[in-house]
Amino acid sequence: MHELEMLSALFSLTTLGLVLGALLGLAARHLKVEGSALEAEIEALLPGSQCGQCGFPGCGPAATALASGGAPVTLCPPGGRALAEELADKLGVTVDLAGVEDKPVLVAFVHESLCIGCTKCFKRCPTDAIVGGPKMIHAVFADACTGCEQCFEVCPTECIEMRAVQPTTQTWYWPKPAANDIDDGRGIAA
Amino acid sequence: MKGVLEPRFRQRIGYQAGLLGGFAAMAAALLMMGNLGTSDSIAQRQQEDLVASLTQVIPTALYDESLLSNNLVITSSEGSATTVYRAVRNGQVTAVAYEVSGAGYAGEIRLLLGVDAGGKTLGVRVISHAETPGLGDKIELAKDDWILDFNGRSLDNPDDAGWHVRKDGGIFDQFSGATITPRAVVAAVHEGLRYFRVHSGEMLARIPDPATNAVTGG
Amino acid sequence: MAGVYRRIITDGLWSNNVVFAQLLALCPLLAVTGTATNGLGMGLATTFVMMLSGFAVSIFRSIVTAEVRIPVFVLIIATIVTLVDMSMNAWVHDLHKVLGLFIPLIVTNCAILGRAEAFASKKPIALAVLDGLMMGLGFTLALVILGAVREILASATLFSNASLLLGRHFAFLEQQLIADYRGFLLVALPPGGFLALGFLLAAKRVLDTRLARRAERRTAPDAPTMAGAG
Amino acid sequence: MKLFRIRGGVHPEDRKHLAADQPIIDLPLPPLLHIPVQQHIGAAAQPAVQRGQHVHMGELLATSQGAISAPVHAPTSGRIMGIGNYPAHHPSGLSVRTITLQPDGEDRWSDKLTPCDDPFALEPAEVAARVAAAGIVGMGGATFPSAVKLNLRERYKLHTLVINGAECEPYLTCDDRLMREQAMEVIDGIRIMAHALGVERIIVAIENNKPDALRAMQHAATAFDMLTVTGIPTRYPMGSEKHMVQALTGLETPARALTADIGIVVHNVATAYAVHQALRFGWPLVARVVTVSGGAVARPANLRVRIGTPVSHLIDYCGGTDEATARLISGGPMMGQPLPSTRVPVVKGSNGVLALTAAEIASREPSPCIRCASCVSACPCGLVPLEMAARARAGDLDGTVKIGLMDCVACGSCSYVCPSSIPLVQYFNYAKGELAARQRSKHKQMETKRLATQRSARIEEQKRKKREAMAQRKRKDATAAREAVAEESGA
Amino acid sequence: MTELTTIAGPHAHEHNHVTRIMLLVMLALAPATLFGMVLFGWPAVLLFAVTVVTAVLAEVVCLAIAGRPVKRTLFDGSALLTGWLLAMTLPPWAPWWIGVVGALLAIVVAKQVFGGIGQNLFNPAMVARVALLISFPVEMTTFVQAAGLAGNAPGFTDAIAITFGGAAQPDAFSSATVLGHLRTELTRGGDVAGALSGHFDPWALLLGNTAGSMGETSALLILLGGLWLIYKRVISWHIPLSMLLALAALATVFHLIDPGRYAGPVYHVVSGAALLGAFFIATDLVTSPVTPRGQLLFGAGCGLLVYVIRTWTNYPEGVAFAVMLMNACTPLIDHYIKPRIYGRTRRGEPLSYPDASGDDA
Amino acid sequence: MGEYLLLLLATVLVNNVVLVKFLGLCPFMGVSSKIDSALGMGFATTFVLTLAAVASWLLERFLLQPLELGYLRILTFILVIAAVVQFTEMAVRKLAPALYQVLGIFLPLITTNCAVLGVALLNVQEDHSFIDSMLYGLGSALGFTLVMVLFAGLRERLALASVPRAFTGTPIAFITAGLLSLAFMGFSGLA
Ligand SMILES: Cc1cc2nc3c(=O)[nH]c(=O)nc-3n(C[C@H](O)[C@H](O)[C@H](O)COP(=O)(O)O)c2cc1C
Ligand SMILES: Cc1cc2nc3c(=O)[nH]c(=O)nc-3n(C[C@H](O)[C@H](O)[C@H](O)COP(=O)(O)O)c2cc1C
Ligand SMILES: Cc1cc2nc3c(=O)[nH]c(=O)nc-3n(C[C@H](O)[C@H](O)[C@H](O)COP(=O)(O)O)c2cc1C
Ligand SMILES: Cc1cc2nc3c(=O)[nH]c(=O)nc-3n(C[C@H](O)[C@H](O)[C@H](O)CO)c2cc1C
Ligand code: SF4
Ligand code: SF4
Ligand code: SF4
Ligand code: SF4
Ligand code: FES
Repeated sequence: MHELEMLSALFSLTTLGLVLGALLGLAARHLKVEGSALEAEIEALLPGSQCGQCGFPGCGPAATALASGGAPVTLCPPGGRALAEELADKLGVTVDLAGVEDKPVLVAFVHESLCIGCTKCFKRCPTDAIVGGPKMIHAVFADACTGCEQCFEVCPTECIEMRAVQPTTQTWYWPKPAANDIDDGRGIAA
Repeated sequence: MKGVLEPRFRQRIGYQAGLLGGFAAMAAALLMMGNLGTSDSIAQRQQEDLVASLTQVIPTALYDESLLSNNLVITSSEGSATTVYRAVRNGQVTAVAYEVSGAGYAGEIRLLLGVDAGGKTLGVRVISHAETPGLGDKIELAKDDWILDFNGRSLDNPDDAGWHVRKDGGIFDQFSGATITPRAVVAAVHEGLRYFRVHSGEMLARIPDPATNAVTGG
Repeated sequence: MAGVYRRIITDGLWSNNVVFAQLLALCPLLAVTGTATNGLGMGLATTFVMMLSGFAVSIFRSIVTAEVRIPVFVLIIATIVTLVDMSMNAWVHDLHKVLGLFIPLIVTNCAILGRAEAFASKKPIALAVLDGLMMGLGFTLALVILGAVREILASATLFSNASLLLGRHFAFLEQQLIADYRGFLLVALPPGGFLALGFLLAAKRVLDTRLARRAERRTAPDAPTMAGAG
Repeated sequence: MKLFRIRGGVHPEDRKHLAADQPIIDLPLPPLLHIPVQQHIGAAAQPAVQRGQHVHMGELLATSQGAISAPVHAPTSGRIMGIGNYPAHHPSGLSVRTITLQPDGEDRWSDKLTPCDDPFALEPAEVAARVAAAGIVGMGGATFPSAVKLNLRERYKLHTLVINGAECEPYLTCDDRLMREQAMEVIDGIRIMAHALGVERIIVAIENNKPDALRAMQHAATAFDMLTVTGIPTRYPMGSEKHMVQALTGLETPARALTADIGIVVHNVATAYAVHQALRFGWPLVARVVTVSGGAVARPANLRVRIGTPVSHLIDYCGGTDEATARLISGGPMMGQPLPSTRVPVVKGSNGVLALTAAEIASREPSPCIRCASCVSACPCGLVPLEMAARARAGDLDGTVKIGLMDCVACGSCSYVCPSSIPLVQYFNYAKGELAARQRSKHKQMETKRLATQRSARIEEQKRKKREAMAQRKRKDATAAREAVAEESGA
Repeated sequence: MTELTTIAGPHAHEHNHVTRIMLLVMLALAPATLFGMVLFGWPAVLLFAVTVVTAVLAEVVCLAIAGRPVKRTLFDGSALLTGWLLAMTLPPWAPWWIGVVGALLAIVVAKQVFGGIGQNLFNPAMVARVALLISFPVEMTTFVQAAGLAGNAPGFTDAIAITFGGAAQPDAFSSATVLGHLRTELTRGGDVAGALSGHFDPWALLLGNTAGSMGETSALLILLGGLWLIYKRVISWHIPLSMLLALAALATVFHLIDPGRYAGPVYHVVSGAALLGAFFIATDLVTSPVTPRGQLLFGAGCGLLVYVIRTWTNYPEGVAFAVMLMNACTPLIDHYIKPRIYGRTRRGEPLSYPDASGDDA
Repeated sequence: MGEYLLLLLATVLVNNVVLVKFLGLCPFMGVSSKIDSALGMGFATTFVLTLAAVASWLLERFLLQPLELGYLRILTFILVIAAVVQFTEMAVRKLAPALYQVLGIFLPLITTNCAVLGVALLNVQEDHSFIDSMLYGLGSALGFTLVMVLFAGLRERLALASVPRAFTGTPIAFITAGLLSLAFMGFSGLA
């Protein structure tokens, strides 16, 4: 009696295990998902200017780090708040974006009187935003400048200034209303 | 999880199956041993529990054999079966205990009713109920001794008119704000006593029944 | 290395607490916290299972493949729980009577599988066991606090029936706080469980920010650049 | 005429009585005119005059740039004092490129004007070209270059011209006065536009609270069969073109489309008047009628004002404002914009200057939304303003778009009725602006990404070339060496 | 001047504000309330006062803790109204602490932790009522016969004893509500006709001569107040109408099926809190849908649930539960039922262009 | 027929798995911040739960009871459930990657969604017939989906509300769940 019961227990559970294991193995083979598309998707979201402000050697490595959870979604200063939101959405994480203020957009500006035409900035600019040739005064094409400050750092005469982009009547828009309609109760002990 | 690092053989279906099968076998073996080691004492503990609740409605003085050794199963005409536990002293059935139930405010109230051979209530205890705490749960002995009011009652004490809560003209107290619960309990006990009157013949006649005698316990 | 242990301990008990931080194991949490005593019993049983499962999962971690990972871990946990259930039923029967209903529930306590997946399947045995212990104790803490709060509000008692669980010597734990309290039934019922937990979590948040602010204030004078890091 | 029901809308107190009985007066010239080069939607015009140059009235000051743009003309004769930045007629208080003109007081028309005796003999395209050259933009507030709309017949099958005489904003009476005083001219302009558009039907719609204008226009239109002048219910924002078209025809303009998609073009009465002047006399748009009103204005009036006249000049003419002025507004109280100062010039789109008292504004501190749904029933566009605002407030801008932000015409009905005084429209303006800014920065990001890949490709290419050159040199060296060896061995 | 530029339009506003809305609702409630106080005498007045005062105090304290502008927010009157409506739904002779605990539940748990006015998801007064009913069923189901008009109402001192002293209510007064009575009788196996004979007089219910809470007794005054609110456009007609219609329709159908077990539509509409619920509670702006179609659905849901709960569950009266359940559905209703956007189909696609040639014809 | 409907109604409304039985709370709190993900999770759970209820009934009836292997019940049930879940996970991942992203880590956690095992065990405890078991599973899952979706709607509104900081996020979510559960108490006694 006991032996029979024991054997049947052993047998039935083992069979169950074997069958289910086989099924799962089969399923795994036939329902396999190819490689991580996530990384590529994330890289597509990043600005792609390879500026390195995030502390990674460029957007590719930054994307790898993001995909593996090794970097916060708020890592990329040029991308600002909008990018952080997009990344958070993509990665399914929630972040407190209150701290991620969009910093004012800066672009490089060359003081022509000081530029000696050394072409150092020209060579460094990752987006070819600086135009000019050797021994010629250089100028920045503001629409292409990402404000990465690389030219600013290399300029031997410090003739490059990072200037905030000024709004025009075309780009100005109404500020968000002050939240005094609903005080968020932030005064509470927390 | 590890993808490329996994050795080839691991991706075989046989390996998966074997793994799960192996673990299943191991688990089964472990549990079997566990079961082997514990089943007897578990069964014993469960009987002890049963006896403990039976002794609440049947005084120890009334029996000298195990309360579990003289069970009787009465099957009603509708097919529902009632297990009657019987107290036997000197070969005589001195008291019986069985389950009765009533419809309370929030579902069934199950009670264990002990009756002596003369049809007098020895005790009533609640087995399970879902009445409102603080309102209907005064039928538990732990909350209130209202349930002790049934001790010593019988079908003649009081008479049929008396077997109601006060509000309905009977002699039993209701709880303030909750009449449905006591009404249900009173009705259930009353019904239980009538059941005893109907079946007292079977219950009190001691027919040795080896099958139910199989288990013995303290 | 000591740092690792310290980290596991603080994580388990507070900063990565199963309930307060990970929001797992909610079902047993709400289901058994009618009284502090029940919470304590459930917590201890769960802790025991968590340690054992951490141990077992860690042992087998290298041979399990992704496809059957979850079934295997679940199998391990279920075996342990069933064994615990059987032994308690056989040898500490009174305790089992109090907790009996809840023990099979341990199997599906997501925290156990969660820890098996997230920690034990990647870490050596000693760490896995310690983690199980600490996570379990953290869970117990949450259970007891919630149980106590609900019990006090609902019936003004504390640790009622503790002697059933822990033995007669612990009868002193049983307290009747207000003599003839009318009882606030809501707290004992399901809605009250949710509400009480909500308020507890809010209280924890207030506490945490207070602590952080105090820590910040303490470090601020000597390391002004670090301000805000706390 | 059978009218159709439109959804939502509000009935603000119209307060038109303040200025409605004031005939249009020509405002004397100010000492200086400031004429911004951008007074319309689209690309800014390019200055075509030099500092110090003398110009005649109607002479071109700045030429239009590209397809959607409008030129700017000298509002009077005088000398160009300079071209530089000057505070804009804009709530931001920012400055824009502005041509400053010192009138010489002679008001002499340029002799290069090209009046036309019979505009109906012109090709439709020629009419549109003249309207474009006259710098006419929509005077109903949108300031969209009118010639572009007159050219729509090329792309759409048009059947109806609707003339918007609703003037549904409270206080404003400039269109009302224009219709009452110059109905014949307006009707002429309307017919010229209809000719340019090639439509067979014209409807002039005037809100019922302007019975005199309605009568005058009906009288002027009797001679023309295709022209119907009809009164429409007084309800804000009846003047919104899509809603007006729906009220008149029952046709609903699809989202993100133009009324032209359903065969209808809408123009404002003042635009029609400007077209009349441009075609019949060759006069470009250099002046317009502006209502100066509001509880804080001493003598409300309707003034014909040269473009570029400082707002302060208008107000002074009307006796100035008293100290109760709580807000200075360009346009009507519902959709108008606050002005940063009275220094800013009147532009082509200014139809009113209002100085309102606090009591008229009736604004209170905002309080939380109580979900009273007043805004929902007021919205003529079928939106749920409370939710859009809540999402904008919580930073969920994509969410606002999903529930219809881009379908909001910013009419302000919702804010008007909100019992919690929530600045709903400002939330929408903010959200729209922020989204546009994001779009711009995304665009820029794409651009820089392209540039960056281009550059790395270039550098890669250079490197490859260098490597190849090196390899070639090496190979050459090697062959040379081998040959040398071979030669040696062979020797 | 710079400050001016930060304010976007419109620069005109309707003269309507939150305080005015709340005041109008209170005005509409006032006749029924005063009548209820006359009916039930001083204990009712005391309980009303205790509840309302606690609600307002709780609001003040919460606002202060949360660091919100106390004065401005308090004067919107919503806390007062919440306390008022809660008091209207309590047994008039309930002890003082029922009012206190209820007001605290309403203001603290159901309203302020969500962020105060406008932010709560559930109707605060109904949350409090349901929580009280579940926690203190005895106190919450002990009603008295309306007695004030009969002249044997307790005097002021007796009232103090009843409300504050925990004095037992004289049995002579205690009585079941019509709904409670029917429920008890049905549980005992009686039938509707028997249970209601002598207990159900629609006119008495309309005029208020019955046991119940203040909000249940003067159906006529409640109805008039509600109609006045609709006339003043504080509430729209959608919710009250669809709620009462749904309730009446269901009652009719089941009454026709089995008159012995199911009471008729008149009974359901005039007894209990159906009218108060339809006009004053389900219509709470904050917790009901914002579109007319959504409101119709919401009201119908309330009516349906009131009937289901009254008929088949443990509770003889279901308005509070029904309103809370529908409150829970409100976000979903608002999510799926939106007005049609101008120029778009209901599903949000732009309208398809009408065939231009068709217009020519 | 009527009694089946009643059973279904009772499991959905009266003995709601989440609000009354306290089962499946982790996914209830975890995946309920968006209506769409709540719906997805609800459907996934409905599928798994019903399947598991049926499978476990078959196991109980044809394996455990005949062989008197009651002590293997938890083990076999959980094994079957785990396999069903794993299978669902792989299928969803392959066939509906978007849904997979939304459900994230919660799909594997359906295994430990206590509701699944809980319902299977309750079926045994209550001695349900095959149809009853299936209906019980289905009803529980529908009840789960219902409250998930309601709750998700409430939370979407909470996300826009100005909740005091101490309560934002989970604390207010629990309080909301409490009030929802309070409302559901109105159904007690029904069926
Ligand atoms: C939340 C709640 C719980 C209740 N629980 C019970 C209960 O457990 N037992 C009971 O008999 N009545 C219960 N009742 C029913 C009422 O108290 C009911 O009015 C009373 O039982 C009817 O009896 P009466 O004749 O004393 O009025 C409950 C009522 C409510 C509202
Ligand atoms: C949650 C809560 C529940 C309470 N329940 C009761 C109660 O059931 N009965 C009661 O008399 N007082 C209750 N109170 C009020 C206090 O216990 C109060 O001190 C007491 O009623 C004093 O009144 P007494 O002098 O009439 O006893 C409650 C208070 C709270 C906060
Ligand atoms: C809310 C709203 C209200 C408007 N009110 C008027 C109005 O009262 N009168 C008017 O001429 N245009 C009004 N417009 C502008 C018209 O929609 C439309 O742009 C104009 O009538 C077109 O004519 P135009 O190009 O000649 O200016 C309004 C627009 C909006 C969005
Ligand atoms: C028509 C109307 C009905 C109301 N009904 C209630 C109600 O039933 N319960 C309540 O607590 N507050 C009610 N209020 C007040 C207010 O809306 C409520 O306190 C808010 O829910 C608080 O955020 C009502 C207000 C109005 C205008
Ligand atoms: S900061 Fe942003 S743009 Fe720059 S490299 Fe890093 S990810 Fe790329
Ligand atoms: S900051 Fe300098 S280097 Fe960077 S993008 Fe601009 S111009 Fe190029
Ligand atoms: S401003 Fe926009 S949302 Fe408000 S009423 Fe007008 S169209 Fe609707
Ligand atoms: S009108 Fe104002 S208070 Fe009313 S729902 Fe709209 S935003 Fe909210
Ligand atoms: S413990 Fe039940 S789902 Fe997590």
